[in-house]
Amino acid sequence: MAQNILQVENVKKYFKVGKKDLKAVDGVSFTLEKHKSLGIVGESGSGKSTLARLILGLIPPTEGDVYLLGKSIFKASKNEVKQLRREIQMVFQNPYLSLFPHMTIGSNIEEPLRLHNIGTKKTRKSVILNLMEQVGVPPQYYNSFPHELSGGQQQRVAIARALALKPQLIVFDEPVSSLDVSIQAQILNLLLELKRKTDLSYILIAHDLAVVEYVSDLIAVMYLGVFVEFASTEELLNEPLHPYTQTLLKSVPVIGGEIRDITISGEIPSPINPPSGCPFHPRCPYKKEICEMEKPILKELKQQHYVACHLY
Amino acid sequence: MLKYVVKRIGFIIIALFFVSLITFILIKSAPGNYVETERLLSQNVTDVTVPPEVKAAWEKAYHLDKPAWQQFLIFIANAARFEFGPSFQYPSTTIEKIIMRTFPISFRLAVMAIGLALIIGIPLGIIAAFKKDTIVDRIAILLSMIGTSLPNYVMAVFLIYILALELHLVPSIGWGEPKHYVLPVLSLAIGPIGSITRYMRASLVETLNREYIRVAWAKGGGFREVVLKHALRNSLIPLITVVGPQLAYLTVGTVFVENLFNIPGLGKFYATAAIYRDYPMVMGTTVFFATIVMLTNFIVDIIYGILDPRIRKRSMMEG
Amino acid sequence: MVENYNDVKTVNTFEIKERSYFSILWGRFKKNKMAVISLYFIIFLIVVAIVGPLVSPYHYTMMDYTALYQTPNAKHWMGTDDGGRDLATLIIYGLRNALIVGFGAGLVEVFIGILIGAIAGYLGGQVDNILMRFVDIMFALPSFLLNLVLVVVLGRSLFTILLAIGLTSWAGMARLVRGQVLTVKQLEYIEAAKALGASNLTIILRYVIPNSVGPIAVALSFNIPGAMMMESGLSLIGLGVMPPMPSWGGLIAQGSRWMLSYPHMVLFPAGAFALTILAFTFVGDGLRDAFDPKQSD
Amino acid sequence: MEYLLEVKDLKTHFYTKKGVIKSVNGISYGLKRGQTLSIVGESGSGKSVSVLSIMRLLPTYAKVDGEIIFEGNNLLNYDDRKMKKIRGNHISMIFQDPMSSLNPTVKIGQQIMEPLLWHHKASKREARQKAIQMLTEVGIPSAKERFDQYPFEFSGGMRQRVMIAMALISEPELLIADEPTTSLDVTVQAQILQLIRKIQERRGTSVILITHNLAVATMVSDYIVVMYGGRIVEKATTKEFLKNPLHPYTLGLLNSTPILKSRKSLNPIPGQPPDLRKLKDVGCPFAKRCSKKMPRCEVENPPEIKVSNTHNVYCWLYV
Repeated sequence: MAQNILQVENVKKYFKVGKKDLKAVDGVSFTLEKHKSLGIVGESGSGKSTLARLILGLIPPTEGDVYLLGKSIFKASKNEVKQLRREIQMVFQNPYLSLFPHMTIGSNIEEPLRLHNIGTKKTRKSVILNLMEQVGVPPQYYNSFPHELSGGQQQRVAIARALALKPQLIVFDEPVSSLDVSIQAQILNLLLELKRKTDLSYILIAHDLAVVEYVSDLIAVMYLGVFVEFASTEELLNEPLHPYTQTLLKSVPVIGGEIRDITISGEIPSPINPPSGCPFHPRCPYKKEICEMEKPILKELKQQHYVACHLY
Repeated sequence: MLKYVVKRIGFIIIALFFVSLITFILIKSAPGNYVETERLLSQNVTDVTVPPEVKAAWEKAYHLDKPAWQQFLIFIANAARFEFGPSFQYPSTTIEKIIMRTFPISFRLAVMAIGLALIIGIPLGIIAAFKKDTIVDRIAILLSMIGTSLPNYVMAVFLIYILALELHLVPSIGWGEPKHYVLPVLSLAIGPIGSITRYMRASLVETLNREYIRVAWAKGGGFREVVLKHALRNSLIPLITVVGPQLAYLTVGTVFVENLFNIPGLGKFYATAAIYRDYPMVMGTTVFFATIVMLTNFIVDIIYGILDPRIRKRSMMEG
Repeated sequence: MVENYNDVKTVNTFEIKERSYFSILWGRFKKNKMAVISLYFIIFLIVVAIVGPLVSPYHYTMMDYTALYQTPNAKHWMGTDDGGRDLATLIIYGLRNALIVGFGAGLVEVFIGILIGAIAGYLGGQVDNILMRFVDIMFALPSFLLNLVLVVVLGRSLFTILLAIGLTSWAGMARLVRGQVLTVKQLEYIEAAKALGASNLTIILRYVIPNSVGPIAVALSFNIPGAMMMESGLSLIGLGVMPPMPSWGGLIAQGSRWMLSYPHMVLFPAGAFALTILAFTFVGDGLRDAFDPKQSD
Repeated sequence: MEYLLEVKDLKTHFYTKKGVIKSVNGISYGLKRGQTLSIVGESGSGKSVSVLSIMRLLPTYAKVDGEIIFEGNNLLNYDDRKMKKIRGNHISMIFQDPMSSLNPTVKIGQQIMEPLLWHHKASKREARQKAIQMLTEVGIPSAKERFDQYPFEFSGGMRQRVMIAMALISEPELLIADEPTTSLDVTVQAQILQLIRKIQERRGTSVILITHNLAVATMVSDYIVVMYGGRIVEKATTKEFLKNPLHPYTLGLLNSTPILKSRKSLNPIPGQPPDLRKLKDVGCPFAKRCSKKMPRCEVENPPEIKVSNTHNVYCWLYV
């Protein structure tokens, strides 16, 4: 069996909002093998960005644990965490906000190397220029500041910064949603190329199913803090089992397609007042009595195809 | 909403308690806190020896014969009933009577200044917002910057010089007739005019750039519908959060102007009390001013909450 | 990979000049001409305050009953007052005192404000709650009230006045710093820094502070004239530094009594005061522009 | 069929301190009654500005040239008063962000009624009835109760429904939708697109849809206009567009859009979108990023090639 790079065990994250709990992530478990790419799709409010931060260990979980290369991120000592940080990196949705505004592009990419005391000032410079070439940022931008670059270029810089430590896993949180279509395609191809050339694994979080499909081996569909379906990309797209996944597939606009009748109504409920039982039941066309009472668990229905639904 | 009101009133009471305590401790630790010297000093008589029985009577009148903590409790209990007792300077009357006599003068000055500031500041801000980036706008910004940054007593000096001495439009000194209000009110108003103009301009420029304003134009609204009904409404509601504190600060800020123009308001008495170490008067007035300031801010916040549906409805849902 | 270098900006040589963050800020600040002039004016004032007393032929205690109420002339550039003292000398000493109080109180204020604000913002929770309620009380009170009481208690030396002003006006700064810490804490680039493996201390030193200097500097540049106004205000009502040590507020109060016959006695100190305060305000304005991330170059 | 709207050589230039920005630089197209036309382009292509020019909802430093023939009249000759009667009455518009398109302090119902009250001098009662009817038609349950609620009590999808109700209440001939679903989730996007189409079929309203999403455009419209750098690069009926896309930019866009379950690899356009400030007046705006660029592309404006009566492409490749 291939080695697991990441193991997520029943993580939950509740935020306090007044006196109520906002259940951003409400019990997610999965494992990711080395050199695989996982796409997590979900609408706004599904908790996918919180999950990313949990995987990175940026926020403590309310419950559960995350193991990176077999080591718990949350139980590790300070030194171990610092070592683990070299193995996992993150690229954020808004590149402009995630780059250090008071540092040049060169310094931004250099920062991880500085923080981990890798190389000397001189050797680092060639590493930085190499990284810039790898992600397609012209070397002329070395001394520019983030605000002087276009959105696409900024995102390339953010990717270069994430690559600097040669991590084994990168989490991309909506890396292309703020970019134009033509630039988006450039970044997606960059991701594919990185995967082909290195032994990088990654998790891509996005709301656009087509984007996720393009770069992922596996897809998880997230709804109100839980995975409702999890399978290989082909399996999930060709045989979606969960009613929500089915709707999602029908809703994605297709060039030259028809507007299809959407069988579900309404919008994703607030995670502060989540519905009882199955989180999807208020919008589900196949709702049964049990759906209101009991929360379905994620079951392996077919090989490597997991669904959380009372229909099965 | 009710829960919020109760919470705020609770905060005000606690805050006032602390203000009283801090003031009390400070004043107790002030040098030379002896009733006879202080009282004589404050009446400008120093070379008299006070017989022991008179001294004892004085100490009794100011509760100085009791331990400090008792004095504080007595002060608090009396202050809650708006009773501050006699002052050192004016033993024959009470502090609350002085406040009742002099505060209305200061308050009237402050209210007139704020009123004037609103009348001038709002239209000026609107004009500046509409003429954004033109010379009119720049002049308005510059003037409001000067207005907000200079203290009212410097303003007063320039106004006296120009309006009274050079142009002979109004008298520079005197008190009692309406014309004597002109210079003090103007000097007090210039700061608030500056901040209101600035606020209105910034707020309106921001509001006019909002998407819902574009929607209102797209619906076929004209100046009256879009600017007066939609934009101005949303800029004026938060304006009271600017005006409220201004009014509160101005009631205290009259101190300087009252001194300069020799106006018998509470500020003038407050300053004199401080110079002559009239401790009961300083104590009482400080707590009174603090109460006024906090109440003003409280009322402003309540009005704001009532005017803005988001706050009104949300707090109703929670409370 | 497909990449086209045609639209790379005007930079053609690979080694472009190293640019620091500071040079960019200065470049933006320079665009505001009033601010630049004001900055030079403030530097000029500081020089005058230091050198003036050394070169002036007069002293602020020197009375000359042969030269009362003189209007500006060759011997007395700004005339004399009711005691025959040289007005220019008085104003220079007033300037010195105002600057000492302004910068001194500003320093006290920044120190307390940063300390309390940073602790509240960084620790959060109950500590934050208690500290902020305290700040709320300080903020709700006009600082003038406590100031006046403090001056009565502490005495009327330059140092105690400076201290009193500093002690009573830090609430706004504390709020600002707390807000900054809170915003910066949840900014994406701070998350990014955490993800890169930066320690808490590194995060504060390398990312939080450089990006918080702006608002603090802006606030300070408005608070220094604020402290000056407070000092003068106290003098104006007779609670400032003990005479005969001059203060602008005292000079204005004294001069205003003779205004009808000798307006120069009040116009010079008031004018000097107004110009000084405006200079600080304009510098603050320039700083705000310089630190505004929306400004483009 | 006759044209409801004909845009001829429309030019919208912004005169800013840093130079002239030619956001729209000579575009022409026609929209037939009852049809939907999509304008597709990336950020900075001028697609939004082009429709704001029709509505004349642009800042004063924008200069609009050309002809906008709406029902036989050139709107560019209209003064403000006449234009006001067009907006929200004959041409309505909905915008990208439903969260900020509604005035937060005004009740939903009031905002929906406004076009009727402003244009038709309808009575409040009639307007109210119509508004509730519209709310029901756009799929808002218990419309009567919702009428008196404020925008913050509505979700994103519901607000866009409110916007549609507001735009259609005065039964306009033309609805302009500027990225109406961009900020919505996919499932909600599908619902809103469905709603727009249903209403259009029922009422026969013509629609201009501005979108960056080529797939959305091909799904809902009869006619597609592709813009780049302020100009049209290709326009065609959706059928012809899908069958025979010609312009290198159109092809690049098609090759950049991931298609679900297609397993095709993306072939993105290299480089970055153009800086409108630096774009020259002559030459094809796309030349810099074009893989089939010829020397003349940089120095001569591309000619209009008529592929058919309803398919035009602006490119030297097809001469």
